[in-house]
Amino acid sequence: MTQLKQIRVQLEVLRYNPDTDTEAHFQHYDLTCPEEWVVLDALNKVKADIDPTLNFRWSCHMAVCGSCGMMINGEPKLSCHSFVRDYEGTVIRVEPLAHFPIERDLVTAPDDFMEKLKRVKPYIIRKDKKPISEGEYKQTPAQLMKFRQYSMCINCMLCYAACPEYGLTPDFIGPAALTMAHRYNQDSRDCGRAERQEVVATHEGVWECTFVGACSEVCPAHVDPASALQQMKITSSIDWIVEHLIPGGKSAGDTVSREKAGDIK
Amino acid sequence: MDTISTDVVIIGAGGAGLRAAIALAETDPTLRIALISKVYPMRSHTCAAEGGAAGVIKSDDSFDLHFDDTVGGGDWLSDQDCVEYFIHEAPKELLQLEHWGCPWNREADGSVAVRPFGGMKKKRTWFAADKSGFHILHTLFQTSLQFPSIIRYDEYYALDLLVDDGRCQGVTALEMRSGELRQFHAKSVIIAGGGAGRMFPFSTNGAIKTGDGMAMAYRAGAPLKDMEFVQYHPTGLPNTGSLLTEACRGEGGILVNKNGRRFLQDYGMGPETPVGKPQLKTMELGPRDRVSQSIWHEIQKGNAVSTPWGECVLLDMRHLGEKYIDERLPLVRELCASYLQVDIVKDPVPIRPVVHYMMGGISTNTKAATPIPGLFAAGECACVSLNGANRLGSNSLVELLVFGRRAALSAIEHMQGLPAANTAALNARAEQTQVRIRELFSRTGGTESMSGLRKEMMDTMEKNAGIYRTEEGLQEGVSKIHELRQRYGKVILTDKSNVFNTDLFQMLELGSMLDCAEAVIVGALARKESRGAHQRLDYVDRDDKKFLCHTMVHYQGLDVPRVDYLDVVITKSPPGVRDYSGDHK
Amino acid sequence: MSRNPLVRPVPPTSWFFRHPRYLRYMSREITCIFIGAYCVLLVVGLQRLAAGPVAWESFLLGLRSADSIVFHILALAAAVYHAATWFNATHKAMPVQIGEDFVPPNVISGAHYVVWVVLSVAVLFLAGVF
Amino acid sequence: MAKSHKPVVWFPFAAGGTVIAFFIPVIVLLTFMAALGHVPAGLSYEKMHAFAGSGLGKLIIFGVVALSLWSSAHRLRCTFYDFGVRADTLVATILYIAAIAASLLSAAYLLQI
Ligand SMILES: Cc1cc2nc3c(=O)[nH]c(=O)nc-3n(C[C@H](O)[C@H](O)[C@H](O)COP(=O)(O)OP(=O)(O)OC[C@H]3O[C@@H](n4cnc5c(N)ncnc54)[C@H](O)[C@@H]3O)c2cc1C
Ligand code: SF4
Ligand code: F3S
Ligand code: FES
Repeated sequence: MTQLKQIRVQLEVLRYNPDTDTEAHFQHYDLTCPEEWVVLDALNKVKADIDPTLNFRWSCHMAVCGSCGMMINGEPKLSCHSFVRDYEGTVIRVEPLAHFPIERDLVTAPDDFMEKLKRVKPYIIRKDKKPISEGEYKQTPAQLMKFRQYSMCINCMLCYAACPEYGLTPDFIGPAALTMAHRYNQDSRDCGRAERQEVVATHEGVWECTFVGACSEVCPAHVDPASALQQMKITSSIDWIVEHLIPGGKSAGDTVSREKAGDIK
Repeated sequence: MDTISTDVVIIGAGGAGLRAAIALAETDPTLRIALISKVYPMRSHTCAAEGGAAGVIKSDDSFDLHFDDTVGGGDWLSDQDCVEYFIHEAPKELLQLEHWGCPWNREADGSVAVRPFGGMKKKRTWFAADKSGFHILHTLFQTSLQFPSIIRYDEYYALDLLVDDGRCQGVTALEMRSGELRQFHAKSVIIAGGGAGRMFPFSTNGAIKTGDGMAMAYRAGAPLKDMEFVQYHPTGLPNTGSLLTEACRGEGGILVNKNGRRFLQDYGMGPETPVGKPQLKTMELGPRDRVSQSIWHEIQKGNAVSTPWGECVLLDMRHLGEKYIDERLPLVRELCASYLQVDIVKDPVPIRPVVHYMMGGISTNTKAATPIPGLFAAGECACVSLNGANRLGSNSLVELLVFGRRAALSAIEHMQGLPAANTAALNARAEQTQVRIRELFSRTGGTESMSGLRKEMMDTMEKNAGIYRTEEGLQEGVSKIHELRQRYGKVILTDKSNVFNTDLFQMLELGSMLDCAEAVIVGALARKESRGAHQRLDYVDRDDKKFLCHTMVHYQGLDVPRVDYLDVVITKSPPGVRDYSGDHK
Repeated sequence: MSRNPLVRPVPPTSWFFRHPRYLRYMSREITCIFIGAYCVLLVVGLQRLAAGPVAWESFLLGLRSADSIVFHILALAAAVYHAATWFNATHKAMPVQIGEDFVPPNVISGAHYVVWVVLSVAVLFLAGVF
Repeated sequence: MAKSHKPVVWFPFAAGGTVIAFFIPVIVLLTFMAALGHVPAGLSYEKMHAFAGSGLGKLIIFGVVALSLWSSAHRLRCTFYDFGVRADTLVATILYIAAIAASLLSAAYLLQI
């Protein structure tokens, strides 16, 4: 049986305990582990064997639950998907996700994101509901592909930690939540775009985005929120023109959704 | 201690908990619903499910076939009235999810697509690429956001059920952020706390699957049923234990030993089928228990491949081609590439069986009711006796939906005409939890380390309650787990602060796991036969005379639990032979 | 309540030093300064053109200073950088789906580059450069 | 929360960005050549006057100049914000007015040609 190469890992972890601290400070941990480990494994080893008071969230260890987002050397990352071999020979600096309040150590408060997610109405809105007994709404593979990428968001909030506009203007609805609005807008089963525009087309909505693109660069699920936001800027602009410049013009939201409401047969 | 008065409390916001919450909110918008979860709903482990969810939808399929597959797959330990209810509800629930926006894969004509799955006679597994559970969970979570009556208590750690007057009337829970204890008073309580695979060292389960829900009900007096049936999934990544979905084989992947032989044909699942043309219910599409057991035998025979993580066999998907793999199994490709640095398009992946799913759980009936009035359970934490001795892949995700909803309806039925709660009595019970927590904080002088104890538990479970079991090993395991439960009382908390104290939660989780582990191992010792996932080297045959019954394990405090049995409900399918020879025998 | 979350404010005037990608973003954004200034130059040029041949010739002559050369180099770099970032991003704003598949990003941006070159050569040709 | 009127400023910004990308580099190249002393034939007074004298030419020149100005002004507004100048309304007003003024000037000059 071949043995795995062991490497030395030096972690510098931001610590903060609201019960005792007024400021955060870095703590150093030194350990040896197999080179195939991820940063999360190293943190777990610290917690089990060195310092049980270190706190962080995790669950799936397969980059799908979105719990374990952290700043690793200044980059928003899933710690279960950051390999220690990529940092060999350097100190790995681990901090809680930027732009969110630190509850304790690496644990942040995601309340703001959760509230914003809810505001964009991320669910199917229909004018007419057909009963289950009539079967599925038909949707072709092409129609599915139109939004599938945007449905892959694991709500890890790395994009919020990366987006400077969110950092500077915390009212910004932000990449993932807006992308979720887009995901439903693009779904052939949905008729709710006009409703979502009430949030999407506001100052705090897409218009706060200056297309930095950092969101898409850090997204571990390849959702590409930047693209969703740009597309929504275009549709929102067209809406505006129709509403304001075309006499008797209805917002595009209405027209589009009415078209979409027709089930393809 | 703050009290939150509500109508229904749901513990757990995974697939089962969310489905129950939505059913409650839809059925009666005036109900106040408290949804408690120790993680944000979308972090629940349902998100990790890859393969898909089974429901009869295509014209070549029938309810009878789904029934037969489930009952046979479960080695006749399923309650057949339950299976009957389940198979009929399954397509409705899956369609409901479709109406809520779940991005199921589609056929060219726009209807939902289905894929083959292990132990199923027909293609009936609905899927959303290889992220089915993820999409189900997020669809449910997002849909739940439109109901104002669902009040979420995210990151609340539920501790003890409040039982008074013989009825379950609430639960205590710690707000993890503040460390403050709250009590929830309710007319009905639904537990949807998920599985307990974390009591094993090598598992596909996320860190949160520590059996809290099971242990909570168990301590409150509800028996745990059929706990000895622990499913090993045949194809886990050998290092992290991450799951490579059964869809790998459903889509045509093959299992070979170090000599390149498709060894499943040597274990009653042959004859060999052509590569890349999987046939339902045979070879690679045999049931999980059989496939995992065959791998175990191959390893014993010395036909395995040595890897740094132990003996493995190979899963070969190269013949599927890059395009097909990217379309149907993108996550699998990604997982193998990043965690094992193997590209499945170019190389076979080493895999080994990994603990995956608990067939057992809180004993419930077809109405999702436990023996304690007012207490309902659904999802992996419950044992409604759908899965019997071995769950078929893709039945579980549907079970969450079907019985999550059922639990909600039963909870509403239960609420009618209830006498008023005795608040003082409930407060007194809640106070006991407070005392228990205070004691944990004030303990001194202990010498036990929590991570040490946890490791001993995991090693014991692997060594003595793994794929194959013996009297001797189980005896040893029973005494070891019993000893660990005593020692658990001496573990001291290192971290004494209030805010998000994960040291505390891990300690509580360890307590839950030890309780569940004892139920598993005691049940396994008592069941002197081999059936489904419970295989004994000293009792190799199924024994329908003595053991066509459910194991019921009852909590006895720090003593070894009491075991008794409950008959299996057989309506139309008497125990028969499990045939996975592809109709060749 | 023992909660006391720590908020680490974002430094409003120096945040872009935190990560190279922010510097990349800022350099894309400040291309507008040069392009804006260049547009002003164009307006001045129009004024000179309107003022007659002498004015126009002196305008052209006026361009021939070291400062102007440096400015042109900067403006050219800014304009080219802007063009590249713009073309590379169009597939995000306007993806093209054919059947199930999306046209790959590099095809979309590639098409833009081709059009760009063609247009530029055409303008150069019309301007009598060749 | 009211819907934003941002499209009024954003649409011309996006259009201008495209115009800048396609045309400004080559125009800069032309004046750069002039700056280096190799005035392209097309930049002679006659040629330029003829071009700017035609209706189409006027339209093209005005389109390029106005949209590019607008786009730059809008982007500069965001950049001010990114640099920490938080008086966004003031900045926006000044920049947009400047862009409009310059565009009007160029229109006026064009009409004189
Ligand atoms: C990797 C993997 C792949 C799978 N693939 C498939 C598949 O393809 N098809 C299929 O049918 N099945 C599959 N399964 C099985 C299926 O996914 C699970 O059985 C199912 O998701 C369990 O759902 P649940 O709602 O019961 O629990 P979970 O989703 O695990 O949720 C449990 C909930 O309970 C909460 N909770 C637990 N303890 C507490 C506490 N003390 N206090 C408060 N809240 C608590 C948690 O926060 C969580 O919200 C798979 C399982 C795994 C692990
Ligand atoms: S868009 Fe990407 S980065 Fe943002 S929350 Fe979703 S998965 Fe995470
Ligand atoms: S990083 Fe932020 S500014 Fe827009 S493109 Fe992404 S949301
Ligand atoms: S632990 Fe689930 S995403 Fe990292």
